[in-house]
Parts: sequence; C-alpha cells; structure tokens
Amino acid sequence: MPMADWLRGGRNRDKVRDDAAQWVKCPSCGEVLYRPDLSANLDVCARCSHHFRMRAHDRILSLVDGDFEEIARDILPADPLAWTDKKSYPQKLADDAEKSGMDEAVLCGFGSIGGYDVALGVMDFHFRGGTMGSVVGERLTRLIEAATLRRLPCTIFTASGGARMEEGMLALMQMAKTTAAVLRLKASGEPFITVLTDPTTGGVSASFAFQADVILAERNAMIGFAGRRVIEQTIRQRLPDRFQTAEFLLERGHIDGVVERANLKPTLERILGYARAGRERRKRAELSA
Amino acid sequence: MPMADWLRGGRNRDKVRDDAAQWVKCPSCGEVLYRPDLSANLDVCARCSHHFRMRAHDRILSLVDGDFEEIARDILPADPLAWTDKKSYPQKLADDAEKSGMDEAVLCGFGSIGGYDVALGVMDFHFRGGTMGSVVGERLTRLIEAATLRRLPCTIFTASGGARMEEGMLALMQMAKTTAAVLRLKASGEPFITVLTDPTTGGVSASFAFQADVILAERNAMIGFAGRRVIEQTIRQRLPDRFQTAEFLLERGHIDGVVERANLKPTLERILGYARAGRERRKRAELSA
Amino acid sequence: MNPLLEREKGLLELERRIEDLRSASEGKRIDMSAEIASLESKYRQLLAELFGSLTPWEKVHMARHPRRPTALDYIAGFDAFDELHGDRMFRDDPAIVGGFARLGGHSIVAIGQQRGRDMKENLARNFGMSTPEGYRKGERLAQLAERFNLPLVTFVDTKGADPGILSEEHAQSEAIASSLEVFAGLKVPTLCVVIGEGGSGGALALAIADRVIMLEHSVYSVASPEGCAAILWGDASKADEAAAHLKLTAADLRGFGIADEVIPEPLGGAHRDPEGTVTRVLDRVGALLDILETYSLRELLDARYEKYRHLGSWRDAVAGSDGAT
Amino acid sequence: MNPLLEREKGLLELERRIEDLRSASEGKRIDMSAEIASLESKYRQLLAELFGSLTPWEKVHMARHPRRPTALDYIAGFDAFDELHGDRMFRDDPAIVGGFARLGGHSIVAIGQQRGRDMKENLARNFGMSTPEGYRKGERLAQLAERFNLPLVTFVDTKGADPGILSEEHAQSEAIASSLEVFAGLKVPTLCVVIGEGGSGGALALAIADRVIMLEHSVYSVASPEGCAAILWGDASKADEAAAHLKLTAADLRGFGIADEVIPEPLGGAHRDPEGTVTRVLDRVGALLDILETYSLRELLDARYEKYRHLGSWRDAVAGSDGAT
Ligand SMILES: [Zn+2]
Ligand SMILES: [Zn+2]
Repeated sequence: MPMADWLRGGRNRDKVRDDAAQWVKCPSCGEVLYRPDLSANLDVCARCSHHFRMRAHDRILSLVDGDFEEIARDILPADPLAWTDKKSYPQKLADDAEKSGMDEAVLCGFGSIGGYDVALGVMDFHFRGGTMGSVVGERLTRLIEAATLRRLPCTIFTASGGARMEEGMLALMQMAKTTAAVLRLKASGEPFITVLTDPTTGGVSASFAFQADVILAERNAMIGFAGRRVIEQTIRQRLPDRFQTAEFLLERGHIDGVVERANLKPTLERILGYARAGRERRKRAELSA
Repeated sequence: MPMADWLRGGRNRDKVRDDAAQWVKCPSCGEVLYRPDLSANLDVCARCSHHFRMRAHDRILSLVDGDFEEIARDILPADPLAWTDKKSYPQKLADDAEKSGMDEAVLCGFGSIGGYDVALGVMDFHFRGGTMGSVVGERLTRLIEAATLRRLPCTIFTASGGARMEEGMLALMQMAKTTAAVLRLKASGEPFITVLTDPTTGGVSASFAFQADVILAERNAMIGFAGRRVIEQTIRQRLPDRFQTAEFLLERGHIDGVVERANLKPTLERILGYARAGRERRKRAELSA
Repeated sequence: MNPLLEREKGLLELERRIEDLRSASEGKRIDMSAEIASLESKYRQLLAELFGSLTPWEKVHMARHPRRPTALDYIAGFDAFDELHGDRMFRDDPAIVGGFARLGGHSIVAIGQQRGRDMKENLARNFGMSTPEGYRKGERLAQLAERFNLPLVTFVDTKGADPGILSEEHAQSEAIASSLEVFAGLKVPTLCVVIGEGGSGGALALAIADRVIMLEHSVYSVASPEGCAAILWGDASKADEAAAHLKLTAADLRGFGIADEVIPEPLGGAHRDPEGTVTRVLDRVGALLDILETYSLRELLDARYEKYRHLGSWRDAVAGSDGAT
Repeated sequence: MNPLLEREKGLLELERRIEDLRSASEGKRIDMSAEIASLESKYRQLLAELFGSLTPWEKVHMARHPRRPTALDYIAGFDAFDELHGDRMFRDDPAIVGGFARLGGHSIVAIGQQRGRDMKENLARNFGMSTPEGYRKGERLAQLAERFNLPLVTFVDTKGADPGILSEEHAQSEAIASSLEVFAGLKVPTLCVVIGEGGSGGALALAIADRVIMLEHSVYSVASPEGCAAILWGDASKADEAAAHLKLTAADLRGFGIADEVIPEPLGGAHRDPEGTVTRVLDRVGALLDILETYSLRELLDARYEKYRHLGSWRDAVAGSDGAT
C-alpha cells in the first residue's frame, strides 16, 4: 500500500485527535506539552524524556523508510463467545476503534528500515489495552509466516495487557499459534527481534515477546508476566517502583538492552545490518556448496 | 576379555589388599567392619549405610551381567611435562598403581547390565584421586566414540578431584576432548547417563559429568566445581556439612536423583530399558519410512 | 473453603448410614436389604439433584475439589514410574513432577502439575503454581523425551503460574515462552490431559500437544474466573459471572477444537471413584498413544502446526467469511 | 600488589625525566637531544634487563598487570560494537561482556571476560571471575552468533570461574559443562584470543575454538599457580615453583598445539603500547577470520573435532608408540 494512502488512515485518526486538547500534561514531570511538538519528538517529553505510549501508525512512520505494505488488514474481530457484560464485546471494539483510529491492537506489514527489508508488527495499547485476541494472533502469525516465506527478519513491537478476556480460550491459544509460527521462522534461519514497549505483560510477554533472538525494551517500560496489582495483592505489600521496569529486567538479565526511543531506529538498523551480514554468509556458503 | 581373566586382574589387586588389615572402621558411625562382609554389601556400611568409595573393578563386577570387554587398556600415562616435585610424576603413577591395582583412574569397556548392552566407563578415586589426565580423557573419548559407532547408550561413573596438575594444560584439554565426543554421541541419538560418586569436582564435574541426559548421584557424594576448602578460604567461614552433597544438589535442581548403591543397578536397568524402548521406536520409524 | 464440600455433607451422612446398616446386617445376620436399598435410592437421587447439572462456576469448584485425583494419582496408575528432578540450575520445583514411565506397551516421559492433597502438601507445592524453575524443569524433561525418543504425556492442573516476586525476578515470562517453543516443536508424539484446573498461560506451558483430552469436570480458561472478574470489573467476587462468560468447561473446549475429546466422570465428580477415573483416563491415554504411533514424525509435526494454526475466530472483511473455528 | 609494578618504578622515573627534558628543550629551544638520547638508551637497556626474559611466574604477573589491556579495550577497537546483556533468566553478569561487532568486512559476535581496570571495576566485575549466569550469558551469545550465522570471537582473561557459594548453588559445573558443549558444536567459525590469564575450566568455557591465539605474555593454565601449589603442596606461597612446572606460557601452549599462534607484545608488555597491541591483535583476528571463511561448515566442524580429539599425551603399551601431541 502506498504510504500516502496509508497515511490517510493515519490522518483520519488524527482528526479524531484534533477534537481533543492540543495540550497534554507529562505524567512524569508535569510539563504541559504542545501535542504537535510532542509528536515531532517521537512522543517523548522534551523536559524529562518520559516515553508516552506510542500509536502504531506513528511508530511505523517513525521507523520505515518509505512505503509500508500492510498485510492482514482485512482480518477483523468476531465475537466467538457472544460476550456481554456492561457492554457487548462488539460495542467495546467499536468504541475503541472510534477512540484509537485502529481496528485492532496490531498493525502488520512489510517495509524497510534504513534500507533493510523487514517484516514489522506493531501492537497498540490504545486498542483494548493491546490485548491479544484472535485477530492479533492471526495477523501476527500471517506476518511471521510471510517473513519465513520471503526470508526476511521479523521485528515485533509489543504493547499488551495480556490475553483478551472476551475471546476466552481462543485468545489464550494465540500464544500457541504465534509460538508455532516463530518456531518455523527460526528454523528457516531468519532472525526474530522484539522491542518491548510499555506495558508488555501476560500472554504476550509469555509468548513471542520473550521468544526473540534479540529482545530490546524501551526505557522505563513495564514488563512482566503477572500484573503489578496481582502480585501486590498476593504478597500484601507495595512493590518498589523499579520492579518490572525495563531497567530492572536488564539488571536481572532478562533482556538484551534498554533503548531510548530516539535511538531505536539506528539500533534496529545496526541489528538488521548484522542480520544481513549473516544472510550473506549463508548465501555465499550455499553458492560454494 | 573373558570375565575370568579380567577378574584375575582384580585378584592381583586383592592380594595387595590382603596384606592390609581385614578390618575397616566406618568413618561415619565408627563401626568396625569385616572387609569381606563390607565387599559383599557393595562397600556400604551395614550399620549406617555410609557409602565407601568403590573401586572401579568392584563397581563393574557389581553391575555387569557377564563378560566385560575392556577397551583402551593399553593407553597408559606418559610424562609430557617431565614433572617432578617431591616425587617424579612417573613415580607417583607407579606408587598409585601399586597401591590401587589400577594403571589409571578409569576403566572403560562394554558389557551388559540386566540384559541391556552399554558402554561403561568407571572412574576410580584410588588412582591419583581420580584426576583426569590424558589417559582418562583418551580412554573415555574412545569409549564414547565406540558407543556412537556401535549405537549404544553410554554410562559413566565419575569420581574425580578434577584435572591432573602434573599434565598441565593437556589435562585441561581432556574436558574439551570428551565434550566433543559427547556431542557426537548425542547427535547420534544415543542416551548418555552419568552417575556421580564421591567426590566429583573440577574438570570432571564441569565437563561430561554434567553433560549427561540423566544425571544420578550416589547418596551423600560430594559434588561441586570448586573444592570445599577453596570456597571456605574465599569466604573465610566454614560451610554447612550438607553443602555440595548429592542431596543438596537434588534440592537445588542440579541432578535427576540420588540413589542408594543397592538400588543403582536396578535403577540403571530401568533407565536403559527406557532407552531401548526409544531406540525401538526409532527403528520402527526407520523401517516404515 | 470449596462450596462443594458443604453440599457433599448430606451425601456423606447418607453414605455413613448405608455403611452402618451394612455392617449391622452383616454382623447380626439381620436382613436390612430393603432399608439399604431405600437409602441407596435416596443417595442416587440426591447425587443427581446436587450434581446432575453443574454451572460453569460449580465446575470450577469441582476442578479444584480437594479430594479430586491429582497428577501423582494418575502417575501412580502407571505400570512404572522413575521420577527425575530439577531444572539443572536452581531448584527442583515441587509444583512440577515428572520422569520416565511405562503404560502398557508404551515407555514414555510423564510430566504433571502437582497441587497438594492437603494443606501441608499445598504449601510445599505452592498450590500447584509453578515458578520459572518448574517450567524449566518441565521443558528439560520434555527435551529428555525427545533425546530418548519417547512420547510425552502431561497432566495439567494449576490455577496458573506463580505470581510472586521471585518468579518475576527469575523471568516467568521467558520460562513459559520457552516452554511453549519446546512443546510446539517437540519431535515425539505428545499428549496432554487436563485433569483439574487449566489456568491460563501457566497451564498452556505444558499443554501444547498432538492430543489434548479433558476430564468432564475439568476447566481450562484464559484467566481464573476471579482474575477475569478483577480485571474486567474490579471485583473478584463476581467470579461466578465471569466463569459463565469465559466458556471454560470441557464441553466448551471440545466445541472450540482445543480439546480433542472429553472423558466422562462419575456422577458427583472424579473423586467419587478415583481408581476408576484413573483407570479410565490411563486406558484412553494408552489407546491414543497407540493411535499417535501410527503417524510419522513429519505427519505429527505438520498436524500439530495446523491444529494450532487454525485456532481463533475472526471476520475476513474482504472474503466476507468467518475465520477458522 | 603485582610485583611488576615495583619493578616498573625505575622505568617510570626515567620516562618522567625524558619527558621533562623534552618539554624543557621544546619550550626553551635549547638542544638537549644528546641528553635525551642518552636517557632513552638507558631506558631501553633497563627495559631489556627487566623484561628481556621473563620467568613463567613473572609472565603470570604480566598477564595480571593492572594496566594490561582488557577485553573491553580490544572491543573498543572494533569498528562497531552493540552490547547485549543477560542470561535471559537471572542476571547480567558483568564479568562477561558481549554483543554484535564489526571488524573490517566481518560482522561477528564478540564475547569477552572482563576484569576491572581499577579496584572499583574489579569489585563490580568480580575480578573477571564469572558466575554460572555469566557462562550462561556467554553460551546464549554464542548461540546467537549461530542464529545470526556470524563468526564468534572470544577474549579470554580470567583467574578462573567464581568459587563462591552462590555459584555452586547455581550449578557452576553445569554452566561450564554446557558452555563447552555449545562451543564445541557451534555452527559458525570461532576464534579465541587469550589476552591475559586463562585460568582453568573457567577460561576453557569460552576457549574451544577453530583458532586459539595467545598474546606473548598471556598465560593459560590447568589451575592458577597458587591453586596448584595449594593442591599439591598445601602451600600457595610456592606459586612461583608451580608456575614453572605448569608449562603455562604462550610458547608452551603453542608447543602443545593448544594455541595456534602467538602474537608478540612490546618489550615490557602489552600495556607499554596498548593501542598498538590492540591493533595488532585485531588485525590478526581479521586475517584469521578471512582464512576461516574459506572453509565450509563441515570442514570447520571436522577440523575442530580433530584438533581437540588429538590433544593429550600417552603411551600405547601395545603399539609401543607415544600418543598424539
Ligand atoms: Zn516530562
Ligand atoms: Zn557406618
């Protein structure tokens, strides 16, 4: 899909945002920021470097060189459990679509980053808290399978509150489905890279997020299996602020690195560069065999 | 080699022992034990179940059904570093050979245990503290390679104070050599089983001992990387008695099980039974393919 | 306390009276058979009343019943079992048990999630909630099955993965993620039996398999009903409502194609006839292993991929059709 | 304190005087070249006297010299380095550093054992002695090299594996044993540089490689001389004697066929010309990678096996001949 058309999707979403205030207060330092400035700074507070949760469209625009070939965009949520509590599940989906400009919690497709072709999936916390239901699982699985077929490295940005309750066990099974696809990608020799953004928990952290060859995290992102509140209820005491932050996980050896958003694109480019070097070694070996 | 001839080697050694006292005091409970009774009880104290360190010949006799086809017995120690301190290295070797009835710290060969053919290596602490030099490494490597070739599971009983100082770096390299052989055994699909006996430390614990698919240990055996004294010197305090015992390692998840010597043969037979079942599955798959 | 225990009190009282009459009639050679028959009929009637149809939330309690057979009860039914321990690094998590086993003509590796059968064992086994070390132990034993070329059978019974500080510090996410990878790619036939509660990712870590079977009153859920109610409505006491929403019964799971079959339980639950239940389950496990052994490894792995590949439910906006399942 | 520091005092004094004369002659435009030349000649003479021939024990001190270039100094010489962290489970051991790197036309994964360059860093990095988490980190990065299909370069510099209680509790033996397995079978070209002290199994864990090169004054030993003296003679103070016995110099190792080549150091040791040493080492690493890249994977793995297969020295009682090496 040409970037211009694709941007229009973004602009529609921007219109939604136009109605909201053009000023936003930094939850970390209290600074009042002008939204266009904040966007230009990759949604990072200019004063304290607080990383706001980024929208999937903005993330992709901040990374890819030119066009982004979106895939699986026609895969849309159903209502397998006919779920209704305060609202029906379809209503919740419609409301979130209205608010977020997304039709599900992930965007998947192909693009190039610094000249390196890559399969790219980006989750968005603004749609249903980034929860993984059938559509997230299916889109990501199609992405990973296509990366395997096209022999491209795959990069996924995670942001998720876990599995989506309203799809019950079908949501949980997306962990198994994506895992199976990751396994085939790895068997094909293509590298798998994840970038964990705030927050990454539950069924997403306990599946593809931590199955990658290289796992990066954005500074101060909250990452864990159990939610903070669940643990606090279990142990009946408050957890230290640093618990489950990206920096905490780095010390504990869980992840490869913590990256400032401004450094993310160049960091990914370098890693994709190493991946390409490895691929070229393989090609040379295949040629001489 | 027919068992009768092989036993004679054992008997020569027994003659050496005949000169020694026929009574031995249990270091654990203080009971004075009649040596033939002790031998008949697999060198286990009848009163407190203390496991005496077993000689390699006795171990093999306690395990194999009939004949034991010893291999690599002609591989004998050299003196690559021309080592001499209080004694020359060749003199140390000769003295230990005299005392122990062994010509090196391991016996390797093929036999069957409860009807299951197996490659069997047994280390003996009575020769140079079971230290691994070139001969231990070479004999074990030949055993593991032969197991790979004959498609048999391989079982090694470890007992070692670590690498043999008097062979310097050539001793250390036996860790690499045996590792490479273990890797090929595993690639061939044959199971590798170790039984750690008292003591198993240093270069042996940090190589093939802990590379096995199934790792058993004899009760109360001392097992670790660093020696107890080294650690005590480092931390300047006494370690608890249980530290580095087989039971301690079991709790810590390092080993699959702790076995009483009397149960060792039946336990090994059952594990070899599972191995045979797996091999038969493979054969059936190969046939139907 | 499990509310089913309260409900079972009348039954237990009847059981006692029948037993008393029996021994009285035996000892004194007085014929009480009419009275006994009458009580037995009452008992059956009560049983049907109490347990004839269970709500999802009642099924959750059945799955958690303190006298329900646990993994080790099934393992005790094998013809042989040789337990193996540890993750090779840090700990032997008692919430996961496993080892070599024999079942009829099959040599296998078995792994089970083990909760306690009393409070003491529950504390020792952390109520069946695994730490990362437990999942790493399970992963290691699964890989051992591959090394020995033996089929793998798992018994799933957990509220979920341990949600403690240490488990987070030891990378619970990584442990489960890695276990999923190993199970998805394991080069031997795999079979999973959900015997009690299948709680979320903590259950799934041992539940990717060529065949998944569930006991009639076992449940398997994306989150515990309490957790789901807390997440969605900030009120864990609405767990009964959540249980109804979540579609977590064996019949539901069979409908989704997640469970391949359901094994019936005695009226009133597996614990009314533990031996019979264990036998029935293990017989079926043996029969399914027979079937799995007729496939080549390639066929197994392809089928395993396809099975999980198609789980989910979505609309295809262009095709206008609904997605799989 | 390292005894070489004492010995270097005279040299430092001369260096200072030469430097003083130089700046004096520059500033005041007075010709002091004769005096400078005389001092320089004295300096060279002293250098040769002090370091022209080193005993094995002196080489051990040279390998441990606090100003000797460390792994991170070599890594800083790469054209690019992207550090990666952690064992994915418990800890990011700072005694092991590693990541992606570029060296000329080669993209690689580099792993180094990092001791401190001062007391503070030494404490932070546990004097370069790895815990099991460090070896597991190294093993993971080695496997990452295989995943990315990139050659692996390691820098070895450790007194040995950490001998602490926690390391034993976290299965130090298993960590090293497992690392050996991974390095022995790694499906990419591997190259190891012993830059300082190669201490026992703790060094070997990162040192199984297609090519092993040693710096002239680096040492590589089955045990530290202190440890060896303590084990054999119950007296760690006889370390100098043990060092002489152990045959631990680069030249010895070259003789055994364990080191494939030795890279010369400046007179007085690598720290007299750190930049030059780093450049020389990395140039050679690049050249060896060029050579390794001409082999097929099969050839590499076979050669790696054969190399380690033949290390050792024994008599064959029947053949009457001596064993390999
Ligand atoms: Zn701010
Ligand atoms: Zn005794």
